[in-house]
Amino acid sequence: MTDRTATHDLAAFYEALLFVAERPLTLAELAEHASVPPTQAESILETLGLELEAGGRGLRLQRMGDEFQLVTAPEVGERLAGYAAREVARVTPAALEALAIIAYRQPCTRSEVDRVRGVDSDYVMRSLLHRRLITEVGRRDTPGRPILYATTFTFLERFGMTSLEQLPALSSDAASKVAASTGPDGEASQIPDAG
Amino acid sequence: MTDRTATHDLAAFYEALLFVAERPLTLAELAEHASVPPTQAESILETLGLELEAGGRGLRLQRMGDEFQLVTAPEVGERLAGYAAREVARVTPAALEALAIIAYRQPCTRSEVDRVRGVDSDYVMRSLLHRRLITEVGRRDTPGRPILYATTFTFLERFGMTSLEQLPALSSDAASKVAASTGPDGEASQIPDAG
Amino acid sequence: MPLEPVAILPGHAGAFPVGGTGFEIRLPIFEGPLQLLLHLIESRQLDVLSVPLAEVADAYLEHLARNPVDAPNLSEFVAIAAQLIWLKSRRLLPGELPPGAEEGTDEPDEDDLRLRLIEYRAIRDAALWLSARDGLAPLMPRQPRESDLPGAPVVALPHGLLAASLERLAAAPEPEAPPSEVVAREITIGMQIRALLDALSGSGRVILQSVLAGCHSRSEAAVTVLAMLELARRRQVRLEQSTLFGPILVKAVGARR
Repeated sequence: MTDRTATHDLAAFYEALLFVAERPLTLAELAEHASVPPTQAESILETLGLELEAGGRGLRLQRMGDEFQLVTAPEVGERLAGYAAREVARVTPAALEALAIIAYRQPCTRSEVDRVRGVDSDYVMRSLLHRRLITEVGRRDTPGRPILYATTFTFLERFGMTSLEQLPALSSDAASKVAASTGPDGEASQIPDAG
Repeated sequence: MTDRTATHDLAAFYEALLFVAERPLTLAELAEHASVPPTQAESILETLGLELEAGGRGLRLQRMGDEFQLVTAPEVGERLAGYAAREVARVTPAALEALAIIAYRQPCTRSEVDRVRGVDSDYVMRSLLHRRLITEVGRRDTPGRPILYATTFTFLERFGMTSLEQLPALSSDAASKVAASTGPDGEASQIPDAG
Repeated sequence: MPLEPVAILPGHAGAFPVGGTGFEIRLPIFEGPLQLLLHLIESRQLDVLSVPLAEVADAYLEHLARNPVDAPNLSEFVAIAAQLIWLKSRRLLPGELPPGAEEGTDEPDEDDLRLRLIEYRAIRDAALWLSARDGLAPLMPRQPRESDLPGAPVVALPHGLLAASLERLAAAPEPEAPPSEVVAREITIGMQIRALLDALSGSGRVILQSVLAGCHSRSEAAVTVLAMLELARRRQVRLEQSTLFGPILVKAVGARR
C-alpha cells in the first residue's frame, strides 16, 4: 500500500470517526485512535479537509484549536436553514407541558414532572435536554438523590424572554396543580447545592 | 448551471441534510426539502451514494425501503468497532436462520419462518423484534390476518450492508423455491395494501 | 432396527444454552428436523440433490432415539421420521411401487422433502454468511446534536404558551383514584396497536385526536398514544403535525399521498 492510499484510507476512517463521535475530538485523541503520531494525524486530517472541499461534498472538516469536528458545508447552509427552522420550531405539547412545569417550579425532579403530568416524561425530558432547553443543576438531598432540572438561557431565548420573571402568572388552579404535588422525593422547595 | 452540477449540488445538500437529520428521511421528505419530484430526488440520492462509494469516503448512503440515512463505510467498520467498543451479544444461529428467511422473503409471516426452518420460531422472533433487527410492517390479507415482518435499518447496520441488494444470492436451486413458495398463510408475495 | 422411545425435553429448556462460568447446558444439538437431516447427509458427504433420502432414515431414527428433542418441535421431528420410514419401506418393497413409477425415480413425497431440505440449506448458508458478519464491521449511523442545526433565525415562541399549557393540564379531569388493590389492566398497548392498525387499514391515515375522542377513559387514551408512539418507533407509521396543538396526522408508512 502506498503512502497516499494509506493516508486516504485513514482520512476515510477519520471521517467516519468524526461522524459517529458525540463531540469534537482532539488531535491527541485522533492520533491515538489511528495509532499514529500527532503530526501524521494532522496531515491525515488536512487530507480529509481538502478532499471534502475539493469533492464539493455537503460536509466540511472544522478545526477549533486542536479540536476537530464535521460540520455541514457553507454552500448548503441556506437550503438547510429552511429545514432547520421547521425542525427547531417543533415543540410538542408534551414537551411544552414538561417545560412549563420545570419553568414554573424549578429546580425540580423528573418524577415531579411525571406526577404533575400524570404520565411518564422520560422521553420528553431527554428531548428537552438534547435541545438544551433544560439542564441538570444538581441533586435533591433525599433518598435516591434524584437529579434536579432547571431551564436554560436557550430556553429564555427560545421564548423571547430576558428573565424568568417575565413568565405570566398562573391561575390559582394551574398554580396549585404545579406546586402541590410533592412526592416521595421530598420537599419540592428544597434547593440543593448546585455544586 | 449544467444538470450535472445541479445534481451534484443537490447531492451535497442531501448529504448535509441526512447528516443533521434526527432520523432516517423518506424519499418524499427528501424530495420536498429539495423542491424536486421524487423521481429526481431518487436520482440525486443515487448520485450521492455513488459519489460516496467512488470517492472512497468514510460514509455511505444506506437505503431501507423508501427511507435513507448516512452511515459509516464498511471499510472502516473494523477500526470503528474498536472505537465504539460496544459489547454486542452475538445473534444465535437459530435467530440468524429466522433473520435470513425474513431478509430474503420480506415481508413474511412467522408461520412461513416456522415452515422453512421446520421449527417453532416464536422465541427467536421475539428476540429479533426485541433487538429491533426485524419489525412488524402490517398484516397479510388472509384468514387470521397474520402479522408481516420485515428487516430494519438496525439489521443493515449490524451486518454491514447499505441495502438489501447486498445480500448474497441464495444457492441457485433454492432461490426460486424460497422466492416462490407459499406458506399455509397463502400467497407469500402478496403485500398488504397500506392505503 | 427396533424403535426406541424418543426422549423429550420440556419446553425450550435445551434451545437456549445457559452461558456463564463453567456452567452450560447445550441440548439438543439440532433444533429442527431439517437441520438434523441435512447434517446427517452432509456429514456422510452425500449430495442433497441426489441421495435417496430413504438411505438416511436409519441414521435419523438412531439419532432421535439417543438424543432428546424439545417438546414444541417434537411433532416436526416425528413427521419427518415417519416420512423417512415410509420412503424406506417403499424401497424395501419394490413390488409395491405404484404402476408407472420406475425404480430409482423420486416419489412425490421424496421430492417434497428434498425441496424443503434444499430450501433450508440455502437459508442455513445465508445464516452462516450473516453470522460471519455479525457486528464485525457494523455501519454506524450518527446521533444528532443540538449544534447540528445552524442558528437559524427562529421566531421566538410566545411565552404565554407555557402558562396555557399548564392551564390546560389543570383543566383536564383528575385521573381516577388509584384502585385500592392491583387490578389487571384492561387495555394493553398491543390491543391499541391493533386498533390503530385497523383504523389505518382503510385510507392509511387517521387523525390521532379523532381516535382519542373515541376513548372511554384517560388511561385508554394514554395507552392509545403510547401505542401510536410505539408504531412510530417501529416506523410503521409517520406522524405529522403542521401547527402547534394542531391535528396529528398518523400515516401508515408506505401509504400514498
